[in-house]
Amino acid sequence: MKTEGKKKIWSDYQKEIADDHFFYVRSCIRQSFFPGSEQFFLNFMRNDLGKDVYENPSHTTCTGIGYHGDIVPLATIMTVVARHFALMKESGYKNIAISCVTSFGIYTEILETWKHFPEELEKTREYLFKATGREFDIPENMAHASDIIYKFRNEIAAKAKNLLINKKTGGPLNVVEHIGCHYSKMFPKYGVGGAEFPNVLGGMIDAWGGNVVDYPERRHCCGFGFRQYLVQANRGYSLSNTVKKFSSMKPFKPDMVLTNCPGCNMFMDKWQYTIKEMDGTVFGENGESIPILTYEELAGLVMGYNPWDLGLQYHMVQSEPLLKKLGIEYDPDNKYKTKDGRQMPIPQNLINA
Amino acid sequence: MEKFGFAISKGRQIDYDANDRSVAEFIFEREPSFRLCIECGCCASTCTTGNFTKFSLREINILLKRGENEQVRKNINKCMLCGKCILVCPRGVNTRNVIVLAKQAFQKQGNYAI
Amino acid sequence: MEAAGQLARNGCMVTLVEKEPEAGGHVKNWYHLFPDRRDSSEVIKYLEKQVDHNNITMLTGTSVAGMKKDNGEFIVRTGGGNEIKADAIIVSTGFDLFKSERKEEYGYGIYDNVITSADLEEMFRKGEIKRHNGDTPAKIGIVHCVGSRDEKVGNLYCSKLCCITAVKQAMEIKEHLENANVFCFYMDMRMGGALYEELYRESQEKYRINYIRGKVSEVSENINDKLVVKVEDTLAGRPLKMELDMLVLMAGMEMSKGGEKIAGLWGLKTGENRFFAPADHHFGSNRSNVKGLFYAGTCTAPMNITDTISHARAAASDVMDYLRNGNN
Amino acid sequence: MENYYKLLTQDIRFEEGLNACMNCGVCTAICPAAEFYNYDPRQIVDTVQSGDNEEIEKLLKSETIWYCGECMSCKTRCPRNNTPALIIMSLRSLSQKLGFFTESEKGRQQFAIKRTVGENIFKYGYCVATYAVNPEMHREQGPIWDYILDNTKDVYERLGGKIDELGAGPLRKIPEDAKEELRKIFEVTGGTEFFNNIEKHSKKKAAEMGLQFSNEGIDNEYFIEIFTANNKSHTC
Repeated sequence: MKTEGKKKIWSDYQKEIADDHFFYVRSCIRQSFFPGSEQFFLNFMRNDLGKDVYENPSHTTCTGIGYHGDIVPLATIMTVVARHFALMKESGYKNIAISCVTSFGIYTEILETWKHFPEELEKTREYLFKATGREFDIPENMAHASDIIYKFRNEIAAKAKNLLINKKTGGPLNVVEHIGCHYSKMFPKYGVGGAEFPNVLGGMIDAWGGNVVDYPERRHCCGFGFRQYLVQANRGYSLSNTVKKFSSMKPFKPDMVLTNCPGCNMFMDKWQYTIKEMDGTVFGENGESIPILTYEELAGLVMGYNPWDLGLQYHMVQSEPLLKKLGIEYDPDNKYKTKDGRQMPIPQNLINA
Repeated sequence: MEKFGFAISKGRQIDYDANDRSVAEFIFEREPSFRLCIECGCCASTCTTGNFTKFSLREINILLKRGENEQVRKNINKCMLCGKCILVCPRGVNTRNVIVLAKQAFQKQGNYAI
Repeated sequence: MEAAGQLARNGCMVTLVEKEPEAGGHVKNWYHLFPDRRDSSEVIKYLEKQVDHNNITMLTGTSVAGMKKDNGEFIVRTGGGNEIKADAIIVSTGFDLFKSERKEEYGYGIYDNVITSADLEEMFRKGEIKRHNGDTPAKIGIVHCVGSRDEKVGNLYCSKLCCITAVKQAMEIKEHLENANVFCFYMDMRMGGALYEELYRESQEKYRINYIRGKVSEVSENINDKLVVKVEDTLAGRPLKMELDMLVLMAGMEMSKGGEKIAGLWGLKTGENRFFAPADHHFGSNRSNVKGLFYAGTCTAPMNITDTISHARAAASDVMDYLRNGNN
Repeated sequence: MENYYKLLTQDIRFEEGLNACMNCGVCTAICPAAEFYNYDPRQIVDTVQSGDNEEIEKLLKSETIWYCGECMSCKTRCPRNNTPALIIMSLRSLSQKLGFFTESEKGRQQFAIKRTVGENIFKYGYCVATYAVNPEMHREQGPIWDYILDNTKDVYERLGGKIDELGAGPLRKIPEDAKEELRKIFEVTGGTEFFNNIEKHSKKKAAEMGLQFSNEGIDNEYFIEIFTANNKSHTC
């Protein structure tokens, strides 16, 4: 494989990412299941880099899961997103930072729709004004939160306490990156590196010393499929696609999977439990499952944050095997402690525990 | 498997490398004209069986070549061997013989067409 | 070259400006030609004979820059600053091969064993078809329509030659590697030339080439260093996956960069397909929007050698009619 | 009989999604649904493109339009710049508007999505949130979700969460006035009407199927039936 070919593609898809003053919109799934990730992002941006990132408490879901579950009409979601743009305008921000890949996809689809059908933009303005009395501007710069971490990946590398190196062997860790379909498959130009060889996560892995694994089903969906997961009767679709993906990456012996999208992170984490329960299959080495980390969690580890403050203990697949490879010293007793140090119950039947 | 209310499914992708193409090879050897099919569908459109059931001779041809034998085995007996398909084939494929040979191949495998 | 020969033999003084060190275009990079598998050097020899005439001045390694028309006379400035005066001009800037890297999902320039039709010709010429690691490939795929019939890369048109090139190359592969399995992935088999359909039939009958109707969606590499292609076998109505040792991309034809430059500098009209737009598609395919300036060959649309030579002769005929009778 | 093709063209996603298909199959080749359902997006696009009203009506009442997972992978590759998934989305919208969705097992599931994700939006201001979903309906998520729910306050507090509190922070309580604005947006843009239409047709279907139906919540026979029913005709 020739990396020069990939570099050429990456140079064709250089998106502009703002440097400061972000209006941050959260993700339903990320804040529910990986709240430590969103908090890392905010802490890192504000405290480590001294950037201004503002969260307006009045922002809501973008209704994206409802839209892709086909119960929320396009006009409705456009107006909900327009409301976020209005909050942004009212708070004096022009750059939006989005925590969720489904949302990010929605935002890109809406901006492109308004470009192709300007009358839809006018209709949305009317709807929003009628419903809320608010007015909005289109953001000057739109980034997924991972784009911003990508932008500052070298700053993180400079401050790294732990590089993605196997402390025992001295070799780089094998990292599978999973981008999430809605990041750039619809509009390659909105993604760092485009749609076929996206570099948003690969660039981080590279900068932090790891080895990016390219495997046949790299571009395949995690299996979410919205209604195919939301309704129990359909979950065979979701699960089967995850099996396909993991079976394809297994021979490459990945040490971990790095995700862009909170939904993908959830499914790739949880489905490993389900598959193990169903037929005993595991996809890691030594009978272990593969830890699935968000980019914030990985950045946090690289910067030497306490893994338990990042929330790694609340995944189904526990990350101790990865922490050991990285040579990260962690305190097992601190794992299930409250903020003020009280011992919590120990969850049972987690994977790799 | 159904503990969760759903199961892992096998998938319907044709896994070309995993498939067994011995039936097709058996036919190729004995009826070389089978190679000449261009999948135009003339045979299927004139086929009496195809007009009344879901049987498609064109599809049978392709499935044999891909080694998707199970699907062929389950459908091939719908053919009444009338031979009308031979008359319309623009490439002169002896389509009737393809069916006859496929049945023979299944028989040889001890895996009769049903 | 053909047009130059025709004009010279009819008494015209011809200056042939070629930016490459040798004239002959892409033909010289090809090994064997379809449909009769003639050695391409024979065509080159023929063309060289056409331009071997006292009335022809060959300026190879020379590019053209500006052009102006003064009192019915063209003055063409070369890249070196010289001026060439002419009563009529034939533009025959040819085509460029589509850069296959642009179809990112096929991984040309990334996966070592993804090559183009031009790379394969090079292998034929060397008499050796090898994978990147030196192994002999046993399973080879050929992808039709790479850079043609594809809005993603801005080319809506069919390049006309790739289907027949695929058939020809598939057969040649089998001649080199008797035991290889060859698969052509096509959308439509466009066999619209003399003896093309016959060659297609022969490839099935004698060479046992496999044809799968579906556009390849993506290519990747697995742990065993094999390429994995995903395609829908549209005639079975099911997705299909296959491992291959080598994949050959049938690169299409595009308006040449040189042609684009001249179009801009000289104010020549181009079509939606970016090739030069002829004055009339039915009876003026050699005429341009400039009086006295004519087109020959693939600078107006993809065409094969036979059609290119005919088109060149037609251009010569139009030039004669223009010079003698003032018709344009 | 209405002209369904014409109705489809009123959806801008349809306008955007369908140019002209040449049946190359590039979409089906990488479609996650085409592999695990009896599904071929190419054939659906071809049927719609034909404009055959009867065939389109069949589609609107079919199982097949409900198989797509809306991953949008088809958009990246189509050489004619079509987006089969957008065509599917417009078919699904129309099927619901016309009440055809209850004709198929998979279509009926829209009611379940409305009663879960749809209700969550109004109730909590989130599509999903750990506490908004009953983990009993998601046993495949494993024991960690139960654990998080059992220890909600402690878990979120350590990770900076603002569970059930107003003000910025993960899983914060969304203020009432913001949720009220959401409801108004749904009202003004046809979202509420769309919800009500799903309810209306589902209620009718429940009666037809002889299943108990309630106007709220998920604790009724009809919900449980459509949430779990699988007649096994969807895969091969």
